Amino acid sequence: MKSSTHAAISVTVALIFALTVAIALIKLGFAGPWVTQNINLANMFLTGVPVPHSCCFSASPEVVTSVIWDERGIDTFYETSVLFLAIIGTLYVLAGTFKARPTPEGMTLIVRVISKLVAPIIIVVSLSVALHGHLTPGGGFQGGAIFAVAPVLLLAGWGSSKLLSLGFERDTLLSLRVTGVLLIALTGIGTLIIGLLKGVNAYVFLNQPKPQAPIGYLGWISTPWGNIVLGGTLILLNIFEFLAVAAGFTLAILAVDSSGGGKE
Amino acid sequence: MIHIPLLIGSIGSTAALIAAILAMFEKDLLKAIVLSGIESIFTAFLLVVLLAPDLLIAYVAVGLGINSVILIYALLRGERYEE
Amino acid sequence: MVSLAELNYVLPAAISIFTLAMVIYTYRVMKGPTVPDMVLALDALTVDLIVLFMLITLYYGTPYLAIGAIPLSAWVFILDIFVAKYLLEAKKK
Amino acid sequence: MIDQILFWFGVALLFMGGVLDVIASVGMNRFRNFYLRLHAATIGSIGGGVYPLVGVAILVLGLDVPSTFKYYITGSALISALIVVLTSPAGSHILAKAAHKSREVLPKPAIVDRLKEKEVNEE
Repeated sequence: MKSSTHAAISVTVALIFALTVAIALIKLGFAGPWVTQNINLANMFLTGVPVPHSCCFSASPEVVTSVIWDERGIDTFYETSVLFLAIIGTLYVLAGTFKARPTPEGMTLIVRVISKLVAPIIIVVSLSVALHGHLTPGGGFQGGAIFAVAPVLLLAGWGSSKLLSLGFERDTLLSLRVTGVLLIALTGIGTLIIGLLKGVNAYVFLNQPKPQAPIGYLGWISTPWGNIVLGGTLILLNIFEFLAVAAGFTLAILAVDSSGGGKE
Repeated sequence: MIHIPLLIGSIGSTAALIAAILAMFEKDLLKAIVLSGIESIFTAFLLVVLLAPDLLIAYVAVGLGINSVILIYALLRGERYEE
Repeated sequence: MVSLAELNYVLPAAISIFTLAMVIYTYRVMKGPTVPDMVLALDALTVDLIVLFMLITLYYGTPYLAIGAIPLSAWVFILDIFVAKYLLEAKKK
Repeated sequence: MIDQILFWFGVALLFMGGVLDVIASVGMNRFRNFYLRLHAATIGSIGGGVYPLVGVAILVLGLDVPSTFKYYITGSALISALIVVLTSPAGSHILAKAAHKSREVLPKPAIVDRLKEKEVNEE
């Protein structure tokens, strides 16, 4: 790198730093008066989601999850399909079947034991993130992304033979992935089919009954101790997305490991 | 009154910018992978400051985890030092 | 019960201490002459940032930011292991 | 009363961790060698990470906020502290081993290097 480019980059970085500090100091960002001026669409969702009988009620206190899986359900479904096709392409290019590599020599006993200890904790955390996706931030994709830590840890510490012996086979993972995507589509179409049979209005990815379309999934279960919030389709979609994403990340890492790394 | 998280966020985002520029000019590719990981961590910090925990979890998994792991596997096949 | 007003005295001081540590770590992370130096400093930096996450959670008063700390700490361990794996396996070729 | 004790105990842990973290970050810059910086990294991750996380977990329990919020933050902080206390020493260990074995970092001012002698003898 020449010294002139060095100086130019330094000046640019310093300018951007000064600009960001200035923005932080004079509170021009979201902390200023702009915070109350959301766009109309955002206002509609933010005020409408927790209110029953409104245009976009979804029986869930979490606005983000209800927006991405209820009002923007088709978008999210196509994003899941894009990831699905990417994994299929990776498998097609890289690996026919997964090779069972022996335990890598360099890894010591300490790393192996720690990876074995941490993996169950990570799996429990990922399950909680995915199953509470309609109550707290998180959801299917986030839970699946946290779940992927456990196979990668076991892969690094113990080699792919351990993972294959634990049941992370290629066909099992692929069928889990296909099942996840298929069940998401079926859950989305479910209301449409019921609406066609009953002869009333219905939409794809319809979660709760709307004024125009009186069909919906179970929002909560009433028990003597209080309501258990299910969020209609949200909990189902989160579970299926969790299956699909967790299996997909594991498949990608296993395919890259069995074809790429290591000595030939 | 100073908005403290936004101020720290400006420091973190500048560090992310510096890490990205250094990764661009780095000849040692393993170092470049680690530098891109640093960039991901500071961007994740910026996401916390901007109150987006959903994006944070997905971004950390993809930008810091899967990206680095797959690039290191790719680097095991190839040459470590660029011309 | 301790009221939230007590937190206003504690949090700015704690946040500034950890930010100072973050800046000093960042210098070593960028400079680090070798790769293990950088990854080691990255480890410590990440732990520092996790504490900052928790403090910012308390500052904003919304608990939901706290969950982001767990995947961050787990994925950084994986970066450690894979850099070590690269160093160990690339030597043999 | 118990809330006051919990809150100020948590604050004490938090500030102790902060001081240890600054010490570790200065040490990370002052030490000359990778193998010396391992000491600073240990202080930075255990002293500067686990103590403040446990401190935050305890501090929140005494605060005047709804109990679901409290337990959410406490659980997240304790689990991340558990993961850090398990993984950080293992990461430093495998990194040091890889750096020594691959000759990436040489222990420069070393009088005697038994590990290298052992490796040479085995080969």
